[in-house]
Parts: sequence; C-alpha cells; structure tokens
Amino acid sequence: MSETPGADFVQLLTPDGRRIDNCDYRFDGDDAEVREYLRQMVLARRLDAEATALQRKGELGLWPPSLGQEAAQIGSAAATRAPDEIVPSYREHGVLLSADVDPLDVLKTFRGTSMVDWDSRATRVHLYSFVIGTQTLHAVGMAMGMQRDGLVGNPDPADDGAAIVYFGDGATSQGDVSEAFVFAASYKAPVVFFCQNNQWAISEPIEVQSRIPLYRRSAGFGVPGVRVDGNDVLAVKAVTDAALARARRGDGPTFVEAFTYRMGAHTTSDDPTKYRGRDEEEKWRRRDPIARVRAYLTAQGALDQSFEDALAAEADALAERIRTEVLELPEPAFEDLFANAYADTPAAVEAQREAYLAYEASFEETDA
Amino acid sequence: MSETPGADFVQLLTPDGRRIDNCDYRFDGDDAEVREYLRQMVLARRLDAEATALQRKGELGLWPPSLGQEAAQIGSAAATRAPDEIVPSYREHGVLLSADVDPLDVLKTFRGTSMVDWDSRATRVHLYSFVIGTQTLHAVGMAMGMQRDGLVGNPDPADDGAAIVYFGDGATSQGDVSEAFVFAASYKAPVVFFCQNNQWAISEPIEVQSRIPLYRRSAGFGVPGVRVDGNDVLAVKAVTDAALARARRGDGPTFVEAFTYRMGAHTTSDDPTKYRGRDEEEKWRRRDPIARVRAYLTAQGALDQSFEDALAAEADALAERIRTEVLELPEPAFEDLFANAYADTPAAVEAQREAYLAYEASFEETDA
Amino acid sequence: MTTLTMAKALNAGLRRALEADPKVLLAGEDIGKLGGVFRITEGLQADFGRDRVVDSPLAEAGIIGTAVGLALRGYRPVVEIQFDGFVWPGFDQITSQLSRLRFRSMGRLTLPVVVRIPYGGGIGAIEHHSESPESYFAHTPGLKVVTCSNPLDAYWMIQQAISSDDPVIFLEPKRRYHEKGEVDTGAEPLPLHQARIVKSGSDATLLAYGPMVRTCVEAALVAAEEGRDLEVIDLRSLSPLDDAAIVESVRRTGRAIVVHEASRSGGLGAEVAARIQETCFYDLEAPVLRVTGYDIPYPPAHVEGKFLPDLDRVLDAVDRSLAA
Amino acid sequence: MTTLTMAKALNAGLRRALEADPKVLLAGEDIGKLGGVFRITEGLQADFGRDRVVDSPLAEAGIIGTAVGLALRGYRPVVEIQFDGFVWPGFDQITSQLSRLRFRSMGRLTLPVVVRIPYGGGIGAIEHHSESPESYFAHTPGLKVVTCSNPLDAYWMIQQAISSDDPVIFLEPKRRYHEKGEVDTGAEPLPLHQARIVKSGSDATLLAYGPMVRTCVEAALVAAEEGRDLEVIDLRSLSPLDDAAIVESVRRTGRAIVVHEASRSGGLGAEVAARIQETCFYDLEAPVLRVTGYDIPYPPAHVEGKFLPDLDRVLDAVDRSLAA
Ligand SMILES: Cc1ncc(C[n+]2csc(CCOP(=O)(O)OP(=O)(O)O)c2C)c(N)n1
Ligand SMILES: Cc1ncc(C[n+]2csc(CCOP(=O)(O)OP(=O)(O)O)c2C)c(N)n1
Ligand SMILES: [Mg+2]
Ligand SMILES: [Mg+2]
Repeated sequence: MSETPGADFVQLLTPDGRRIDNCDYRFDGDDAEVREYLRQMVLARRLDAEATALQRKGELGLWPPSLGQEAAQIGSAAATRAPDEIVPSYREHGVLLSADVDPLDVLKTFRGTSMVDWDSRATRVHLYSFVIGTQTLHAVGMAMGMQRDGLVGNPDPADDGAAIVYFGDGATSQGDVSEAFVFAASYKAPVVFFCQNNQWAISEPIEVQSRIPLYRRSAGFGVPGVRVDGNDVLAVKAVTDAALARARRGDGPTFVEAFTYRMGAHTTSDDPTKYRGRDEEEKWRRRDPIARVRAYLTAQGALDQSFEDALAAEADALAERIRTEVLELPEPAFEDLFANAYADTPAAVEAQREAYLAYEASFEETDA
Repeated sequence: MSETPGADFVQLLTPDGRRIDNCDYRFDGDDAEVREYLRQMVLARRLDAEATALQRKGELGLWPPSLGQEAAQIGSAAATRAPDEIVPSYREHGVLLSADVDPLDVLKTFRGTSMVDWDSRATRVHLYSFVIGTQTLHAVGMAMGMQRDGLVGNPDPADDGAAIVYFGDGATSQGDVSEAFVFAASYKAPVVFFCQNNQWAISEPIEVQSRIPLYRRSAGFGVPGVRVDGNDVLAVKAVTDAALARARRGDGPTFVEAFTYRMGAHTTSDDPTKYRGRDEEEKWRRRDPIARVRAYLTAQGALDQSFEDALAAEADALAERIRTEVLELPEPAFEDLFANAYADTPAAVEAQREAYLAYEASFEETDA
Repeated sequence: MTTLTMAKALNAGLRRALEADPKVLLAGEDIGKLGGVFRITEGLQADFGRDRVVDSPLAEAGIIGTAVGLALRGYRPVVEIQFDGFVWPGFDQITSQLSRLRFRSMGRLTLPVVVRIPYGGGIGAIEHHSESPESYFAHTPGLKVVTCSNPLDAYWMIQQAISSDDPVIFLEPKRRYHEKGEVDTGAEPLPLHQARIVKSGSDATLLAYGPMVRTCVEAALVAAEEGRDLEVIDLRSLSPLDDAAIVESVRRTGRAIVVHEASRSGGLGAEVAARIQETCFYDLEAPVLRVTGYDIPYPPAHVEGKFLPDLDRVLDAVDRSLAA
Repeated sequence: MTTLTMAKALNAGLRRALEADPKVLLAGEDIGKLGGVFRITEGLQADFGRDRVVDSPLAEAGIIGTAVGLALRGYRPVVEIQFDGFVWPGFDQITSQLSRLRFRSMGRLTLPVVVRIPYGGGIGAIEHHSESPESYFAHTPGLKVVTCSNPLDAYWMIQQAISSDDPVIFLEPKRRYHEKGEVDTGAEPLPLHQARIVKSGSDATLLAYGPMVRTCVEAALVAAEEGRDLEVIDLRSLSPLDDAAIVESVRRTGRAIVVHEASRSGGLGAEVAARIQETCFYDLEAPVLRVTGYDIPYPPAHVEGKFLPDLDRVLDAVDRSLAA
C-alpha cells in the first residue's frame, strides 16, 4: 500500500471504534443513524458475498466485489438526497443499495441478461460505467445542467442539489478525469469527485498512478482535495456532507479521496495472489469498516441483540431473495434490442430485425 | 489577463531592464551570452514579421506568430544541448531558429508545399504538432527512451540528456497533457514541460482553462511547477537550466510556466479585436522582451553600435533570404507522397499511385 | 426566401433552434465572443448569454462528455468541434457513450446531442484541418450522421438534427461555407434522413454528399454537353443511408459512381457499393465505381487538388463506367 | 513442432522477439506481475525486467503516445490494450500520430509500434469487452491491421508485426485464446500480409478472419456433407488486403461471402464486397453477401450468440448465394 496517511487524513473513528475529533469535519448524526449505516453496510456485504458465490456457481458472468469498501460507499451515499445525482462506476453496489436501486437490477447486468437495467432518472443513480473515468465528465455535465436548472445556491438550501461521481484510484490517470476537473473548475460546477482509493487498479498498486498522496491531485486544477479514512463511515459521511454542501451552495467542486482497500479480488476473474501478499491483506482486515462501526456502537451501548438478530434476518432474506430471483431473471429477447439503439429506428435496422426474426422462424419450420 | 504574478514568479530582469536577484535561480552567463540571446530574439522576431507579411501577400497559407514570446523561446532553447530532445508545438519558431533548424524548412509547411520538412533526428527538434497537447506524450516517451539509453544520471553530467516539450496554456486542458504528467511522474522520466502561457487560446482567456495560477497544475501529479517571467530571457534561461539539470540528473520532470503574451493574432486567420482590448495589448507592449534585454545590455554598456548594425544587417539578410527563397520553394510532386505513408508500401497504394500517374498522363496525351 | 451563404444559413438555423427551445445550448472552443473560427455562431452568445452559448475549455473529450451529462439532464447540447481532425480526442466519448447510452440503458435514456464538425478539404489548410471522418461515425451504431451540401439544407438540417432524439454527427463541408443559395425559411423541409435527386438523369447515377455534390453537379453539366445524361443524388444522410432512393435510381440507370473526399478503403463508398451490388445485382451494367481520396493521409495544401476528386476525375469514372 | 494454445503461442512469440532485439519492449496495463488479464505476457517481466515489460498507468492515450515517443528513440514498443472497447481513449494518438508520423515527416521517421488488442465476442463478457473495431483502423492510412486465427499464425505474425517498420494493429481473437494448434517454430512463415486458403473449394468462397475462420471452416465441413464444396480464406491481413488471393478465389468460385463479427454497415465486409464487385464483376454469379453482427451495439452476454455469425448463419448465406 501507499505511504501512511498524514495530517490531512480525516478520521472520526479509530480502527478500534473510538470516536475522535476533527476541527474541520464533524459527524452530526445520532447513534440511530450510525446503526442505519451499519445495517446498510452489512446488507451490502451480504449482497456482495451472495453475488460472488453466484458467480462461482456460474450464475453470473462476472462480479466486481465491493468487500471492504462499505464505509466509503454507505457513508458517502448517506450524504446524498434529492435532487442530487449519483454517478457510479461499476463497484458501487453499496451506494446503489443505499439509494434504493433493486440489487436484482444490478445483478442482471452481471448475469448477462441485460444491459444496465435500473431507471436512472427515478433512482437518481446513473448507469454503471465500465470505461474507466468516462463517467466523471457525465457528472460534470449533469452538474452544469443542475446549475442551469436553478438547483444551486438557492435561498433555501433544501432546494439545492449536486452531482457526486465515483471512480477508482486507477481512474485518476485517465485524461477524462483530469478534463472533468478542468471543466468543473472552469464552470464552478456543483460536483463532488469521490475517489475510492482502494490501493489497487487490478494488479497495479497506487504508486504506478501516483507517487504522491492522491488527494493532492486536484488542487492544481482549482479543485480542493481532501483525504478521508475510507473505512470510517462517520468520517466519510462528514467529509461528503461538507463537499456536497459546498457544491450545492455554489462554491464549486471538491475532490474526496476515500482511503480504503479492496479486500477481495478485482473481479471474480482476478487472482490477487499473483500480485499482492497475505500480510497486506491481513493488515487491512484489521481495519475492517464494519467491525469498526460495530465496535463503536457496542461501546456506545447502542447495539442490542434484537437489532443484530433483525439485521441478520434481513441479510438472510436478501441473500435468499438474490439466490432465488437471480435464477428467475428473464432471458432477454434478442429481437427487442433492435429497438434500443435509436429513438427513431432506421429502416435498415428494422429490416435487420425482421431478417433476424425470419431467419429464426425458419428453424422452427425445419424443427416442426 | 490573469491575476498578477505572485511570489512564485521568477524574475531576474525587471521590465525596464534592471537585474534583480533570486535565491533559487541564478543566471550564470556573461554579457556576451546575453547579447547572443538578443541576437536570436531579434532574428526570431524578424522571421516572424517576414512570415506574417508573406502570408498577407498570399505566399503562405497560414502563419502562427511568435511575436512577444521571444524570451520564452530563446531563453529555454538556450538551456538545451545535445543529446537533449526538443519537442515543439507549432509556434516555436524562435526555438527552432536557436536550434539551427532552417527557417525555410519551417516556412514550407505553412506555405503548403510540404508536410514537416526538417530532419528531426539531425536537429534533435521533433516535428511541429498541430493537435493540441499530443506532443507532450511523445516527449515523455522519448524521455523514457533516453532513460533506457543510459542518458540519465551519469557520472559525467555532460553525458546526460532530457526532453523538453513546448505547449500552450490552452493545451493544459487536454487529457493528453495530464496523462503526460502522470506517465512522467510514474517513470520519473527526464522531461521538462515548458508551457508558454501567452494568456490566450485563440479567443479564450486563460481563466477558461484555469481559475488558479497555471504553474500549480502539475504539483498534484508529483511534478513540481514553477512560474517564470516569460518575457525575461535571463529568468527563462535560469529556470529552464535548473529544470533540465534536474531531469538529466534523474530527479524527474518539472513543469515550467513561462508567463508571457501573444502580442500578435493567434494565426494570420485570427482577428484579436473580436475578443480583447487595446489596453491589454498596450500593457504587454510595455513588457516587450526584446526591449527589456536591450535595456539591460545598454545599461551594462554591453551593446555598441557595431553590434546593432551587424545584427540589423543579419536580420535584413534573413528577411531577404526568406522573401526570395519562399517563392522558390519547390512544388511537391504528388506522386512522391505515396511513398511516405508506409515503410513498406502496400500493393494497393502503389496501384493507386500508378493509376494517378496514368490518369495525369492521359491529359498530356489529350493536350498534345 | 433569402439568399444566404451556408455559414449564415447555419447561423440562422442555430438561432432559430435557440429561440424555439430553452433547452438548446451550444458549446465549443471559441464559439462565444469570437463566434467560432468559421463564425458559424457569430452573435449568438451576445444574444443568448454565456449559459447558452458556452466557451468550453480546450478539450474535446470534455466537450462531448459534458454534453452527454447535459443531455441526461434534459438539455439539447449542440457542440462544435473546431476542425475535423480534432474530433479524435473526443471519439471515445462519442463511440462508447454518446452513441450507446440509449442502448446501455435498455432504451430508457435519450441523448439529443448534435456534434457539429466542419469537415473536408479544399481550403488550403495545414494538417488535420481537411479530414473526412464520416465513415468512422457511420460504422458506429446509435449515431446518425448527416451532411449538408447547400445553404437551404444547412438551415433546415441543423434544426432537424437538434430536434432529433438521437445523437447526430452533423458534418459541415467547410469549403462550401461561403457559397450562397436561396433559403426558404417557410417551406416544408425534406426529412432529415432522405436523399435528394439534385439532377435527374438516365445514363448513370452519381452518388455524392457534402462538398462533392457541387462537384458532381458540375460534372453532370459538362457531361450533358457531351450528350450524357447523369443523375446526381445528394445522399444527405450517411447513417442511415436512404436505401430506397439509391436503389430506385441505380435500378433505372444501371450504373453507379460514389464520390467522396475520404480515403477509399473503408470509406462510405465501400458501404454504398456493397449495398448496391447486394440490392441491384441484376440491374448493374457496370461495377459500382468509387472516386475518392487516396489511401494516404491528406497531403500538403499545394497538392490537395490532386488528392481531392474533381470534375475531371468524376468524368473519367463516368467514362469507365459507360465503357464497361 | 509443439502443440500450443494461441495464448501460449503469442507468449512464445513475444518472448522470442524480446530475446532477439533489445529494442523491443512491452507496455500496458497489468502486463507485468499479472501477465495481463489474459496472461499473454505471463512470466515476461520476471525474465526481461521492469524496463522491458512495463506496467503502464491506466491511460490508453498515454500508453500509445509514449510508445510513439519510444519509437522515435529507436525502440520497438509492443503495447497491450486490455480489451477492444478500451482502445478509444488512445484513438487520437493512433489515428493522428502513430499512423501518420511517417507521412508527416516526409517519410523520414519510422514508427515500429505494435498495438495488441484482444478483440471480438463470444466469451460471455459485459459491455465494451466484445468489440470488433477493425474497420476503424483499416480506414486509417498508415496503419497495418492484421489478425491471427490460430496458434501457428499467432506465433509468427506477432514476431513479423514487431519487425515491421510500419505501425501494426494486431488483433487477437480472444475467444480463440485457449484453442490449441500445432506450432512449428522452425518453419518459414507466410508473409504477414498474405491471405491463406484454409480449405479449398469450388462452389463459393467464404472470406473470414480472426475468430470467424474456425466458424467458416466448420460451416464448410457441414456443407461438404451436403455436397457443397466451399473455399475458406483466412484474410489474416485486413489492411492491406491480399487482393490477389481474394480475386483469384472469387474468379474461380463466382460466389463470395464475407463473414465478420463487427456490425455490418461500414464493416470490413463492405470494403471486401466493394473490391470484389470492382474486380470480379463479370465473374460473379451472385452478389457478394455479408454475414456480420447487426447494426446495434454488442448485446448482453446471454444473447451474444444471436448477434454473432455462427455456422448456421453462414450456411444460410451460402444457400442464398447458391440460389441466386
Ligand atoms: C478505459 C479503460 N481501460 C481499461 C479498462 C480495464 N479495467 C477495468 S477495471 C480496471 C482497473 C480500475 O482500477 P480503479 O480505477 O482503481 O478502480 P477499482 O477497480 O480499483 O475499483 C481496468 C484497467 C477499462 N475498463 N477502461
Ligand atoms: C485537439 C485540438 N483541438 C483544437 C485545436 C484548434 N486549435 C488550434 S490552436 C488552439 C488554441 C491553442 O491555445 P494554446 O494551447 O494556449 O496555444 P497558443 O496557440 O496560445 O500558443 C486551438 C483551439 C487543435 N489544434 N487541436
Ligand atoms: Mg482501485
Ligand atoms: Mg495560449
């Protein structure tokens, strides 16, 4: 992993769950709110575990695990609210869960029965993006739209909104991400760049992309950067709150580096033993974001057995639903896809659809 | 123009030609050397004036004037020496003059009788690039090659080399330039990023690209940045010397922002009155880089009439040569170009060449 | 009915689109105060403000990528790429996002973005300023690709492109910007994706678009003096192609010649020829010929006239076709 | 003679190139310790060091652009693009620089860069991982574009591409990576830009490349059972095309069917069909047919089999061609 975080690293909960102060960022929720984060983190982890298992059984084509990044995802998502726009990359299953996107919709894509199949307008969660970095520009464009829609700097802050866009440490090398900083700064767009530095871009350690702390990347574009302990859900929530508030106010973009760790493989096709050691994984296991928040709540006396039981039951139910319903996901009808490429489908494409149907029908005749 | 330069702005000569000190950067040449810069700056300006005039007469298709940027160009070029590689953009006529590229070769391109027609290996001056930002990556690749060639960090510094790449303020918005910072930092490549911030990218003021001083752009990539008075040839030389020395030593890339001004139009096709005021142009005219170095040398008593006379004669001769020889530049033979697209020309391309020749010949028959 | 250059007709069309729909906005390098390097957007920032006519930072991926985001918020961005050769830094955003976000979203999202690109040669420019990139776009599902050849079409097609719910690559033949034509701003325009018979004829069909339409019409006029009756079709829409119009004409004439500035191999002419021989196999009296740029990069300005198809090269192909 | 998968054959070819010439170096995302996501470079960093097998930052423009610079310093970079769909961020560097720096320099510079791209579908992947971008490259003058269909070709062609002084887009049909074949590392290889008759026949010519060669051979075997004698040509080189081989075959058979995974419109099949009808007009008994992907983006994995040409679709086209 990269150098140990320095003074700019915002942490509100120590790895063993003790609350600490930070003069710039405060977590202002109560224990009930923290319990809700714990709940979502546990569900996200369960979703991830089930999906990973389903992939192993051959029921999904691929799965990019979010294991270990639950605090970064749930904490940041908790800071959003309508009319904010959420623009994920491809690993933000926790964010989507928090934003009420049906996990089955997410699983469709990875099963291979569908392109991206949630309603991005109703959920305010944009499609997953698989081309690294590309979505950062979309988010800036959305933020530019929100400015023009009068959603920034209103007398009542509740009327304001911003876009938050997720990407990884590797993505910071892509020209698109730098251009997104340029455009966001130039237009003072209401956008939060939320980078989960999980220390790895597949097999490449963060040092390949940057020899200095990543949160410093954006300042030279006129976009302030902050590094937060990405395994500390309270700190993530507090830092994201501040960044979103700044954006909504009309003070422009912020870059948040959530310093975290991808505890699992890059995807189910990956084999991390090829490029990293057990010791590193072990070190990060001791910083598990779920253990941390649980320790905190326990110390607060804010966790009781009935909560834990209910949560376990809820997670089991989610897992059960996933296991059952993934297998029941409808197979796509290929002919329907011809209607999705264009708003106004060209005659030649329509003719291809008809030729396809006629060709398929010819087998039925033969078979009959 | 952008905010007034602050404390990080390296200046060794005031606009009225007084020498000042800087604790980080020293100019270590003597007056004879400074006179040589003056000479090159005057010749560069004359070349530029002649080319502009030739374009007005219709003898060139286009010309991008370097007027006002002579100190930035001559000062930086003066800091290079074999085996350094020089990678220009399209406005570095002064750099090329200083590096002994024949101005007639440069004019060919803009006359439209040739693609880029100097020997980039013999001159160590790479081709002009017309796609904004693209050449920064080439320079990093060349620097990577120089590392592998053992041209970095040798016991005798004279054996070391680096690449220096030129680009404009507008170019800093391009993804390629940011990626060049990433790669240079990742590999610690021996490269100097020399940005001439001439305040304008065609009609767009620097504020469109950056709301903060541009030299800060690179630090977040792990590439230190420095702003130099780009109209002060001594400061430019000193700062570029330091950056090149650092690169050659193996300490990695530096970003130099030369704060200067495009006194002319973007190109001869451009009309600056559409987007900027006379007052601004007037203000910068008072910071003319040639007047400044001349004032300095005069105050030093290092300029005499015979030098001035000889220089004027040399400039006149250059102008005369340009005026005559541009008109004599050979017209290209279209059929020869078919051999330039590939090292191993495909049969189909060769067949196209033959068809072209046969077709042309058919007219001669008809005409005969 | 007024007489306008293509440049002014485009300007008028953009103005009308900005007036008609507050969601329309323009973005690009130097399009504001300067009015663009070709002055197509002249005066529009002054009249519609900096929020609707936006000077973008110098980065094409950023311009296209933010246009995608604006479209997702309900805007109809019209972006200008300064010259054909500078669209490539934005090509990933075009080909992997703009063109397919509708498909990626199972048909839920619409991306009403217009990418205006001055294209083609003949203006004596330096490198990268005379490219004809149409077939890269026409091979990309999800995009529509159109090009105007005259002021009337320019005026209407830009407005139709802006009201299209599909992303449109709008190619403007820069060497025709200053040619004048009658523009009827009241008439009913031809549908955006329909070809037009510019001159009817019976001996052979010349299929052209953008800058080459005029070249082909001139060739047809010269041929007429020699007693040859050529039909000239302005394809107008390169993706989708107006197959019906092409087939109808070639069935009649039995001979087809496709003309474009882009390099031959893999150019649009390949697709047109492939389709014609598929659909008109038994009607063809001669192979479909292609008059195109050569398979080398665009040459220096002083010899661009050798690279570009001209009247003589078109007539030479007509001779070959008729001799077959 | 050994039996190798295509993946291992490529690895062996790269190894031999690294051994043969100290100026050869590899770069790309994850190609070092991991050996690339397809393990094509497995073990090479361990053996040749981090200066010759370079893990690049995650940026394709950077990868291609720095390869250009390395080539200008005399190196022969072989870069890996992780998947077909991720080449677009590097497309500007390919199309405006890599492909034409030789032309831009009046023939002075050589750019011996190989861009390796695993391409095509059939592996059940998510979006952007199953694209067939060949015709974008084949339309770009200055580039050479080749693709291997079997381990033997993979072994030799990668070495030939590396020793080419022209930039080569080297397309690897990822769904064939794990298919095995005999590799004779001593034999004299076929020239890089020559097509190969994989199966000779007289009734019709199937023209294929990369992943579709095997599909066509299988189709030809099935057709043979029905008494149809199909010729199968592996084009191998997509730019330049081996026109002589194509013409020779089609003149003999009178019928041609081009097969590729890429979308039909503007695909390589268009160029092949256009050329065949130009050169073999009087020999053709039927129009040149195309069996291709449809003109929509690549679909979800569960229905990719409907999008991709398969044995049955090829045979269906053979029926149509023979019925014409
Ligand atoms: C433009 C592009 N290049 C390459 C890839 C292949 N790829 C997929 S994920 C990945 C690593 C991403 O790392 P990071 O940004 O740190 O995100 P993480 O996967 O760690 O969440 C790569 C190289 C891609 N999807 N897009
Ligand atoms: C990729 C690309 N986009 C657009 C252009 C058109 N263009 C040519 S010069 C220029 C402005 C460049 O400004 P800057 O980088 O500041 O350099 P300067 O011209 O001021 O020296 C633009 C937009 C281009 N050449 N390349
Ligand atoms: Mg990562
Ligand atoms: Mg500038």
